[in-house]
Amino acid sequence: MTDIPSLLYTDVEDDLRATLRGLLADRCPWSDVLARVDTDEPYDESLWKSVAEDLGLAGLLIPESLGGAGATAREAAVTLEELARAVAPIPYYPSAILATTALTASPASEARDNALPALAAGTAIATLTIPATTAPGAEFPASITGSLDANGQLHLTGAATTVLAADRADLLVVPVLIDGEPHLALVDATAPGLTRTRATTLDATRPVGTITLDGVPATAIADPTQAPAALAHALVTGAALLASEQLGVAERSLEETVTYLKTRHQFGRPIGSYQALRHRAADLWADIAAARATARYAAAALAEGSDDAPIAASLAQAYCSDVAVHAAEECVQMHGGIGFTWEHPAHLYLKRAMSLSLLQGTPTHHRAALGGLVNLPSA
Amino acid sequence: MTDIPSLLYTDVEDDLRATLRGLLADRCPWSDVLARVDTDEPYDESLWKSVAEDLGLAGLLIPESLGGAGATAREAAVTLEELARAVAPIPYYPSAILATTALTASPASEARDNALPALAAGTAIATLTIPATTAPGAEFPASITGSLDANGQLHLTGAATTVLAADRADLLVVPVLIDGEPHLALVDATAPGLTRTRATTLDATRPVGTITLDGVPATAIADPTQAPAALAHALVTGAALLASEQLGVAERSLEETVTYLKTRHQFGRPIGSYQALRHRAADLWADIAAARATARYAAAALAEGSDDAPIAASLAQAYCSDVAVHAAEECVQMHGGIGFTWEHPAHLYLKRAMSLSLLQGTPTHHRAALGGLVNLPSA
Amino acid sequence: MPQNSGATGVTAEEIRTRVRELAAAHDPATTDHVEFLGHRFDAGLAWVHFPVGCGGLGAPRALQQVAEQELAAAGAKPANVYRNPIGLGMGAPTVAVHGTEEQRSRLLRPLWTGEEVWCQLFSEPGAGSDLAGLATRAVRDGDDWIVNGQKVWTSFAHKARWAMLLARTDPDLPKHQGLTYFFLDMSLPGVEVRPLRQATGQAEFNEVFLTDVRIPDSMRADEVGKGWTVSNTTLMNERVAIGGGASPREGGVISPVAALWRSRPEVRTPALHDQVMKAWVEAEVARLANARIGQQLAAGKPGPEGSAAKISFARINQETTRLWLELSGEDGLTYDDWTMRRVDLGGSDGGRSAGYYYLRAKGNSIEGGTTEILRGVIADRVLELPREPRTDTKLPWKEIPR
Amino acid sequence: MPQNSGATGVTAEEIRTRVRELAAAHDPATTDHVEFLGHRFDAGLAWVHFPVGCGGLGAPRALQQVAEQELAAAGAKPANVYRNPIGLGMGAPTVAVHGTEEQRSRLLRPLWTGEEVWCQLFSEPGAGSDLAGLATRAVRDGDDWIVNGQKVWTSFAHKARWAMLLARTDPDLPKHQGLTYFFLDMSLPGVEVRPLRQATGQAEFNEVFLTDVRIPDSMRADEVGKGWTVSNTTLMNERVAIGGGASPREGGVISPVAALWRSRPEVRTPALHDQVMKAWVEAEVARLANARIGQQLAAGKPGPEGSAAKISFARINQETTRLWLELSGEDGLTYDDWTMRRVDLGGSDGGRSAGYYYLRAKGNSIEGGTTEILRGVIADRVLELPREPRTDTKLPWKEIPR
Repeated sequence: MTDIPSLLYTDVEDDLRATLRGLLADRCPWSDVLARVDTDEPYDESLWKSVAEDLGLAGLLIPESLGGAGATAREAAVTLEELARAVAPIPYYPSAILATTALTASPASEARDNALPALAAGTAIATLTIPATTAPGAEFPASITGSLDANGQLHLTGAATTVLAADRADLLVVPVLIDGEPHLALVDATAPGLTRTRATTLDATRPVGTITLDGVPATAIADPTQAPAALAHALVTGAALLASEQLGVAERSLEETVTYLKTRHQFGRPIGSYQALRHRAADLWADIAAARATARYAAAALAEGSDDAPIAASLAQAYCSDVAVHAAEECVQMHGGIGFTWEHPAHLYLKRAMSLSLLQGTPTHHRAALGGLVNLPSA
Repeated sequence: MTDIPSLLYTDVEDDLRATLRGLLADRCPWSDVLARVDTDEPYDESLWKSVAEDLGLAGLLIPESLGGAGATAREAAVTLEELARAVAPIPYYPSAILATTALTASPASEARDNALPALAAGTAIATLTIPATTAPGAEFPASITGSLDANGQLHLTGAATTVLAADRADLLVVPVLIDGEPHLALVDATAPGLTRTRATTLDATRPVGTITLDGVPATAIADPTQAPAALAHALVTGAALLASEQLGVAERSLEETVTYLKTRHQFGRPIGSYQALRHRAADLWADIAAARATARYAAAALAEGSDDAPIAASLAQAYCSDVAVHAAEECVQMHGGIGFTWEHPAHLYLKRAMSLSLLQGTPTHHRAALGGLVNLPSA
Repeated sequence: MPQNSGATGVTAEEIRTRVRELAAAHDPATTDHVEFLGHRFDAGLAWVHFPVGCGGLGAPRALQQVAEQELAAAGAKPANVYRNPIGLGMGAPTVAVHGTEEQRSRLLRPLWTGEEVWCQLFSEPGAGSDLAGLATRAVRDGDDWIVNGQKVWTSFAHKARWAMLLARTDPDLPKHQGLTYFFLDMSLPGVEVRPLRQATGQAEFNEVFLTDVRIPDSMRADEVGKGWTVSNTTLMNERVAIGGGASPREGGVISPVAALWRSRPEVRTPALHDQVMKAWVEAEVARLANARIGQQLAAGKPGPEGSAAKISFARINQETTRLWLELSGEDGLTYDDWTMRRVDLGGSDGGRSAGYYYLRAKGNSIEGGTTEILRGVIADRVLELPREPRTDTKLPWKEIPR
Repeated sequence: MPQNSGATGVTAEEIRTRVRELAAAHDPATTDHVEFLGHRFDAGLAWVHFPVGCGGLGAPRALQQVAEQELAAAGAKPANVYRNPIGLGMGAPTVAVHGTEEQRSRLLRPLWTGEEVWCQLFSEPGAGSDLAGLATRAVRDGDDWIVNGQKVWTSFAHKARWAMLLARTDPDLPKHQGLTYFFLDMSLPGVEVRPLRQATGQAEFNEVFLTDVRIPDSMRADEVGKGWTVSNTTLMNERVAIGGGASPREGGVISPVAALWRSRPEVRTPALHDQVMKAWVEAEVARLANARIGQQLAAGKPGPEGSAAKISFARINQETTRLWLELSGEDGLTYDDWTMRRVDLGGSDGGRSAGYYYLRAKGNSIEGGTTEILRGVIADRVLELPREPRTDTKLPWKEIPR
């Protein structure tokens, strides 16, 4: 434990950030994000194309041999920071993180090795059919079961609720019980028997929905010796990297706040000269500095394949979740009335931060889980 | 629940407060309290005489027929507020509250009816031989057992730790198991076989100690049909009324703080003109206003014999404990360096507040207990 | 209202007699509600402490309660507060104290009956906490004032016939001295009302744009330059009596949280239990604190705890709705509806998803005085702490940095 | 230190050679430690980046590490930081930068060897956060300065031969301009040191009373009126490198709490588990944050996170020791010993009761810059928020309200 990996950003990561931030500043201003909420098109397909295809970021976690960039969780973390700063309405997290890591952790197979290059290229979007609130360490889901027909073809039946990008995914990575045993299966979302709905979500930039399967043909890609570990890996990776989204939202919230504190005048002086607000902004900055170290550690632990990754992931979620929500809440409050209006971006950050805190386990959940991981048993 | 008793102070209570506050201002300045810490005489016997004998406050909860004032928990609460404000080093709480209510809840008997007038007059000081951390609802203590000798004389053997005023009490009200059945017994502290020690305490104005009994003669005053209820009554009363001590400490801490904020100058102006400190002081005031209502409700519920008393007591402890500690902590912090010195009273309030939060159940404990009382079951 | 000191000697018995006469002349059971309220106004039973002719009898304020009880006993419905809360709560006392005879007779009766709804045009985008810094200009032009500016956070503006308007008439004076107060007919040309959408998706408030609006000088309240004083009468009446009565235990936002906890054992975890209990304790403590404020008011000893109550109301709503979302699990990710629609303040908003209440609670620490301003009020008025240095009170308004 | 820019071209190899020569001439295994340190000073290996003759070689600062490693390899014990932390940490760089030739040759060698301990006389009862407002007066009298005043929060004063003294030499100038800095011989008549007892019962600090103390002008550091500048050199070197290295997991005050939780199952409750885990998370997050600060420093990119680290250090110590008390149950009511005794800052205070650590932690948010001041530092220097209006920087010091 005394050997802490680098928690700084490498030059490569800084470059990646600069490129992506430039793209998002140009193509994803918050006003566009907001306008989309009142439409029936939650995703910015054109932005997805730029991020995934043009910048090649959808394949960060995919090996070069399968068309990806062969990068690590560190670069993916930087990508998520930036996407979250912009509240970008693209399904990067479900596809390029959750589904991708479930696939890369599954053994090589024709189905998998056809899917991953498409994901890397961004020409297909995938998701993992589990409730978005599923935390690392959860029991293997039992809501979908599979059976073989006379031809040996696998068919899946069941449903999963609050699946991220349920309405958009082209490919589904499905945890499924076959004869009571855990497997992962790959499903083409256009297959017969598959229906999906989109829920209205608190964070309108990140829809969830229900996937219902009624004898849908599927291909098994991980068997009982592989599936639980692959799913667990995806969940740990997801939780660890969400911390970088939380970091990004928190940073952006504070930046907006500080800018406003410098310009807004009341009682003849800028409100940022009032000590109570100065102190609250300073505390937020300190919290965010700590969140950055924690999120970086989670990413670094994944990148290194460290045994500490589950601890790092739960630690990051236990800490960064609350920092993001607090920063976004303070952003609303320190803006006063304007921060509570639809026409100001503060509510976008608030909804993203609050929604993030519920994904892949709440802070309360992760603290309890950490107890088991660090030998501090519950009562 | 819609009928809330008066949470205001009556004229009688205001008069009581004024009299006692005057006495304490005169006879119990904090500098005297502090000086006593370095001596081997933790109690101010002369102050006890004035409070108990001259003002007659030791008998507030004792019926007039037994020499007391026949007052209610409301007046006792005001007394505790004032004693706590002054961090008065007298064993009022263990004797006039804990032991007294255990006795008044026991049936009339020669032993009890001899003891209560002495307690009312302040000529004897009593305590309840339980650990000071015992919360309402705790199991009946099993650390002391009793047996009858050939003459039918009861003898007690065992020990109780962290008993309030263990070193000072003249009379002990002892929860004891006789043949495995719960009783209360009365013990003369000078009886043979009784030894006691005084611990050094975080709150030096409120010593605790260990009472060890080795075949000490005793008189049973409550049998198994009476003893558990009498002990429970004493513990609920104690917890409910400690909230008024907490209120008193919190008020005093804030008053000292506000005075300092008005006079201390840094950077050319009084530090109370700095918004961050103004806001923190305002929050403390708001918390204390709420604590006052809560402490008053607990006292009123006791005074009325309301079924809601256990809820009111746990509610008051769950809330007022933290308010007192927070107010005392802020008193230290807002005083800066001087507040951390021995020669400033802030540490006296801090030690009283912190110690109070451990007595008769911590806030964490009381919240859990409340869950059971208001049908919000634990997981 | 110096004229309502009760010196006229109206007694409770006289009030009761008048109510009986009113009810005899106009049967509450069969008379149209608005029409009945008009008769009630004419009988001096609208606000018994208002002067005669203004819907009152110049009676002691305490007798209003007698009138209400007696009218209720006679089967009469009270005035519809939900229809015109700002008019009844703040407009009426302002007109009564600062209005001319002509203004009183024109404005008070239809305000009372609800035929004319009122709104308040005080806050501006640049003047929120710092109300006295407002920029809406009123320039004298013959018998009129020409008004230009933008107001915000205006509830009921889209339904209102009248507004309480605070505008700057002299930018060369210090900020508090250059303000004048008007009763603005919202149907005048140049008044434009737009809904102001909130983080919740809906609009409880409006923005009001004033472009060359001509207000006759006869609709000026009190003297030119006395606007700050008049607005204080309005704002003093704004305080909703949070602590007015004893709400039931679990009466607030803790209610759905407790219900969820009781009905869905599967959401329970040990750590969440402590959080639920913390929220329960906060709610119950606030209830007792509010009850105590009510008892103080009833005892004629109003305390400054109202500001504290509003701070804790906001905090509790915010913390408890957040916990509600966490307890909601998957449901916490969803929202019922983002569609923009107008909702009246005080109108029912029951049955929405937890996320709605979480978002709406964020407004509680901003609307009607931010938590920061209220802390300052406590620091100033209760703790009497030294004020922060101020640089804006003596300068001409136009020279204040903004 | 402009003269230490490394321009002299001293190389790591030369450092190693000098260490070998030093060790050959004075065997570290057999030479008295103080004597060896003296030889080390004379060899320019005390602070290699100091000028020649001042214990240094005018080498690049980074080579100090080489010297330390090589000396350790040769079996030499390093300087005893615990004996003279203020001298080594703050006194030496101040003397080196601002001292005269005479002062350097008189002061640096015994400071280095630990024969002369140093303390710092800056803070006063009336000047804590506002150090530049201090009132201790130094009045010129011939070749001497006569000093009167009271200093506080002085660690090591009772052991110190020398003090860094900041005093006011011109009360008619604005506060920052009327200060002058002296090296004070603590053995002079009129210097009285009294222990300052703390809430814990013990005394880590002192009060120092200065009564007509005559300091020769030759012990003035830098020019008259430049005291504020000199004191900034001292204070810049005060920052203890909190984030200097990676501490082990559970390395701080969480350690006894975690140990108690593991060893005493009977204290565990579900709600306390969440509190313990919160404390554990805070501790581990702070550890990572400190590690990141250290990595930034190592990469030559020092960040402003040090202030944040100190704020969180204090908060974590305070919250965790409070939890420790709660977990301690009956033991939490007791205390080990109130007896007044002196304890050196940095000396061991292990094995005390939980209550001691709870009380001691209260000082963490006050000593070495209060949490409030550090928040202001972040607001000013990192967030670049507008400053609060100040009224005290341009007035003559004597006219500032206090």
